[in-house]
Amino acid sequence: MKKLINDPDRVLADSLVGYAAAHPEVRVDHENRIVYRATPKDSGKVGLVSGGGSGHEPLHGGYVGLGMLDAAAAGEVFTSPTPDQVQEATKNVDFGAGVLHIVKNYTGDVMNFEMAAELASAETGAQVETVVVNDDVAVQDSLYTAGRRGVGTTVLLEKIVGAAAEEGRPLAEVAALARQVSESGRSMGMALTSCTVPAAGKPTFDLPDDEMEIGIGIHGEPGRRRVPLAPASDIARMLVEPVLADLDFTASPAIVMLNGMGGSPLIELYLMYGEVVKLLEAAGVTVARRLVGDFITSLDMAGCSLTVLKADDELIRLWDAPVNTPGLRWGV
Amino acid sequence: MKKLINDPDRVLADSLVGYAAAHPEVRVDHENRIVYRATPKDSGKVGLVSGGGSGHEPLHGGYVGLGMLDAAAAGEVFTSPTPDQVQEATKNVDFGAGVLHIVKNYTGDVMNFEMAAELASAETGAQVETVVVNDDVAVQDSLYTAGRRGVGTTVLLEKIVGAAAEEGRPLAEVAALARQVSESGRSMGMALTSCTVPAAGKPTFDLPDDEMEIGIGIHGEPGRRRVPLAPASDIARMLVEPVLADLDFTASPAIVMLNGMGGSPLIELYLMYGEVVKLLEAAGVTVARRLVGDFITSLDMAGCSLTVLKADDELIRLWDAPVNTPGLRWGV
Amino acid sequence: MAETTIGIAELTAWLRRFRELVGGNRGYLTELDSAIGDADHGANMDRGMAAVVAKLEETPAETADDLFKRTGMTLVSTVGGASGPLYGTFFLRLGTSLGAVAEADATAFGAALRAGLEGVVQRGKAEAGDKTMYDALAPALEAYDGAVAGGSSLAEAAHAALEAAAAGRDATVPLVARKGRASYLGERSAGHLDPGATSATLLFQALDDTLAGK
Amino acid sequence: MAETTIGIAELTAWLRRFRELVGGNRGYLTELDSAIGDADHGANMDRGMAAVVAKLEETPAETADDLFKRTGMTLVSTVGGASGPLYGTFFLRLGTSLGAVAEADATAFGAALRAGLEGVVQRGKAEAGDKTMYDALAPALEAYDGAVAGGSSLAEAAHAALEAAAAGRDATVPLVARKGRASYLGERSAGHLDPGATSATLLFQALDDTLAGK
Ligand SMILES: Nc1ncnc2c1ncn2[C@@H]1O[C@H](COP(=O)(O)OP(=O)(O)O)[C@@H](O)[C@H]1O
Ligand SMILES: Nc1ncnc2c1ncn2[C@@H]1O[C@H](COP(=O)(O)OP(=O)(O)O)[C@@H](O)[C@H]1O
Ligand SMILES: [Mg+2]
Ligand SMILES: [Mg+2]
Ligand SMILES: [Mg+2]
Ligand SMILES: [Mg+2]
Repeated sequence: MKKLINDPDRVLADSLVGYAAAHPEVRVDHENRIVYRATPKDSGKVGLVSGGGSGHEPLHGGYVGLGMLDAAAAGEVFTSPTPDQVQEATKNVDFGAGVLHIVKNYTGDVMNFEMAAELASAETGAQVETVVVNDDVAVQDSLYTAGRRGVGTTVLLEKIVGAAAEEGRPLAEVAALARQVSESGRSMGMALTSCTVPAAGKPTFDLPDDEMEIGIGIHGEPGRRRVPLAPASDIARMLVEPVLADLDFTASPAIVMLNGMGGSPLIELYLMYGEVVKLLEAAGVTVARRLVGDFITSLDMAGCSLTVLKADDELIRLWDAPVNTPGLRWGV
Repeated sequence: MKKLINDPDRVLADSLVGYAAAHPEVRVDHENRIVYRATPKDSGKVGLVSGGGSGHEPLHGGYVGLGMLDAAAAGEVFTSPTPDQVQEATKNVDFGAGVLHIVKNYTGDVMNFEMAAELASAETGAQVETVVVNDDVAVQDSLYTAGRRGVGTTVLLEKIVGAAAEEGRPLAEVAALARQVSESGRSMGMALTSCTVPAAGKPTFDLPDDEMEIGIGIHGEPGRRRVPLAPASDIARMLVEPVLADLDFTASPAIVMLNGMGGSPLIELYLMYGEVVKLLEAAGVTVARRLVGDFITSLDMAGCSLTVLKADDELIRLWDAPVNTPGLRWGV
Repeated sequence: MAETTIGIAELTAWLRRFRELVGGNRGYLTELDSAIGDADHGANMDRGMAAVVAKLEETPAETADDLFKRTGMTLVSTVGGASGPLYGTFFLRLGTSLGAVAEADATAFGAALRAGLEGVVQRGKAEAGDKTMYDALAPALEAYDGAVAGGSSLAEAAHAALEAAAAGRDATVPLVARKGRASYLGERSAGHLDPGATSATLLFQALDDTLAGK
Repeated sequence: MAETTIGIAELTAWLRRFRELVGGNRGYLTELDSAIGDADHGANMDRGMAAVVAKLEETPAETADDLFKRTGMTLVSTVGGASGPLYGTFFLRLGTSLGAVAEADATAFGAALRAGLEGVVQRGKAEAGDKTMYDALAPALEAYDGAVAGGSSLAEAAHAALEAAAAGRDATVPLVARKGRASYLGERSAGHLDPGATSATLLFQALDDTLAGK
């Protein structure tokens, strides 16, 4: 395992030290592993709390700041945070207007946030709403399973809902908007290589030099199928087609994210975006806004994911609103 | 070779297509492989032109925009652009106040920019000044060699000098500032893995699982020495010590960049930054501003580099000035 | 004659032994989780049980509810992931069910295990055949209850539980997961042991080790 | 009797043959550049010479200065890197030196090669032993001039040049680079062939192949 780390079991703690030093605009509670805005919003604003396993940077800590989250709880690598962490964060960003929990749909995340919400309500009477993001079309949805994974749409949701919360809208509206965004986004990912979980010490899966995984998530879990390595144009098709097959994106403007998994350089991500946008436009999708880069990663995995969000004028307006976080910044 | 590409010989062209689609705020001349601001500055501003081999994204195309470059010429992967490209860019951003060429110190880059400057002066009488960045302390400097490589300081220089040019300062001042910044920055890099040049099809060098290269540049050239894999805290020492040994950074505020080489994820870069900043502060360096992330990469290489710039109040002021480019954005 | 009670010392020893087994199988559990999950089950269980044992070292528990509630709360607050809330709830319910006693008979202990399993189901909604820890826990409790009903000692019942847990664990191999992270793999989840069913079997292994020779 | 001139057809054939050799050795040149450079010398030379030959296909050159100036300018504008300006300048100077002629005698051709080398030195400031293309080019011209002075034919002089170039190329192995990208490696650059000296040797290989049998 080749990583810039000290001790596999101290990766998160050490990384938060550097993160705090790198970004004076956030405050890190190292004991509870929570990232807060250095200057919290005044009362009256709905508090936005997210969090999840680490290894997806800049998600979630990188999205704390004006126009996005108020707090992010960082779990161990690929392990959702504990209820204690989420409860602590919830308590500290409850400015009297309630708190929205933004949760990616994984059994662990859902259960830990659920317990945190129960604890928070019981302890301080906090009003907590929850939105669960489940946008990964690689996973077949069904009543009898854990449902779809939450991936890229989470980033877009945190930006858009963050803007709405910043405007002072009430919890019910903010939560409803969050659900709208969650239902309007779809993602699909692929990997050229496995990631290596530090504590595991070796790649989660073996992938021959001439094969790739289609339909991976963000935890190094194997994908839906393994196929021969293919040119970017074919890979683009394998991402775009299932996304478009799942939801009609032609009737309204779309926000598109071509996301890197952590080990793929920008030159390749731009190249992939070029292939993806060609297919999207050919299919009648109007790309109104776009992001290309590493936004929700899977440690050092090489590969990428596509997220398409069905937007409307209001979502675009909220998208364009100022945001000032380590991971996304514009209009400020 | 596992990459998100179509054809190894078409990587640059294809990537520029995606880059143009991703960033409507820039304009790409695909024939000449030049990135311009979509909305050029009015006359009176010194034009800033940089460029170099591709594979270092976001450098240089990602730094075109308000407060940084006016144009960037993109060479083939790891191959400096041709004089024609640089001349074309120079011609188009000569707003009557002259043009500054920002060149990284490689034989190829220096010669091609030199020829471009000669051609531009001869053809249009353009006033061209050149700054050559040579900040890599891994390379022993000497009158009889090609001198030091230009690496990370280039990014900081393009930001700071870009702000000065944006203020409408005359060419001589802008060039003098550029030389000051160039002389005040030092860098040192390391690699955990080699990069793979697409046209070569395999890693430039082989590196066993338990070794790393210290003193690498940004072209997959082997480093100064190969040492056993070490914890981040030791790696930090191997980067910090030669930088501090080369220039005194204790008398003035410093701007620090902990840069990823393209294949190392953000969680590791933050961790490294934590280690680096500890050592810098222990050595009496006051870190006034900092950047952590992928800013000048080497394709898919895993590893990082450290750049420290001796600043002063004026450089800090220019650093803080608004910048709006795909690769760096604040204050706008 | 059948030994019918389990005391606070043995209950504590059970947890210590579980911690040892989890530590010794940390790499193995993570390897299982690599195949159909996210390669952290070993690290998660190890971190959690190490914290539990550290807590118990500070102040030994004198009653079952103190022992298991502290265990459960420690797991909930140090593990995260799916296994944190699930194992945490399991032990919390064990504590609630047993109450402030210093020892329990086979029936009370069986009822407590059942309460623990119900907690797991409440939190995780798993059913038989979903390829989760449920598939080891449920048959283990079934076997335990049967053994006790048939007049076995607690130690004998624990041994029966271990055998049933192991069989249930092994039976997860061909299953297609319907809960947890492995469910994202669909058909590709078949052919692998479930990590949680494997750690749950270690829990009964630990009980059997603790009571063996009694 | 010694053949004393080289005509435009042969000069063009020389470039075509150089293009073939560069194409055939593309991988090899890149491999050499991987060891002490940035793994692009093969791609650079191949891209450049392919463009040159394409240009010559469009409109064949009728004079030496047209031939070599177009070659030089095409290299300058398609190669980039260190080799673009260096080979580009080499050919530009060749054209200037030969002028608008359709053939050149051995002395004029030798003077043109010398002008080319001077251009390379002006641009790149390389000296003998710096471990660059200079270390193949300079001895090659030395040998060529010596052969011509000794009464050899142009073809014989070209062959002598090839042998000297190859020897100069091989002698770069132990050198510590002082110019170009390999100089960044310091002592680690020793023990490797210089890529540019290798491609420069191919240039004389191409000349020898073209004139062989004459
Ligand atoms: N809904 C559920 N009900 C019961 N057990 C579950 C459920 N979801 C997951 N598990 C168990 O949790 C185990 C995985 O635990 P762990 O790897 O620690 O958490 P995570 O999946 O969050 O990484 C699985 O092997 C499975 O046995
Ligand atoms: N200053 C110089 N003078 C002469 N030749 C040089 C000089 N610098 C480099 N070279 C030659 O150029 C070759 C490398 O060419 P190439 O790989 O195409 O360019 P780059 O180094 O820009 O990647 C070297 O092997 C060397 O022979
Ligand atoms: Mg996990
Ligand atoms: Mg090069
Ligand atoms: Mg897991
Ligand atoms: Mg080269």
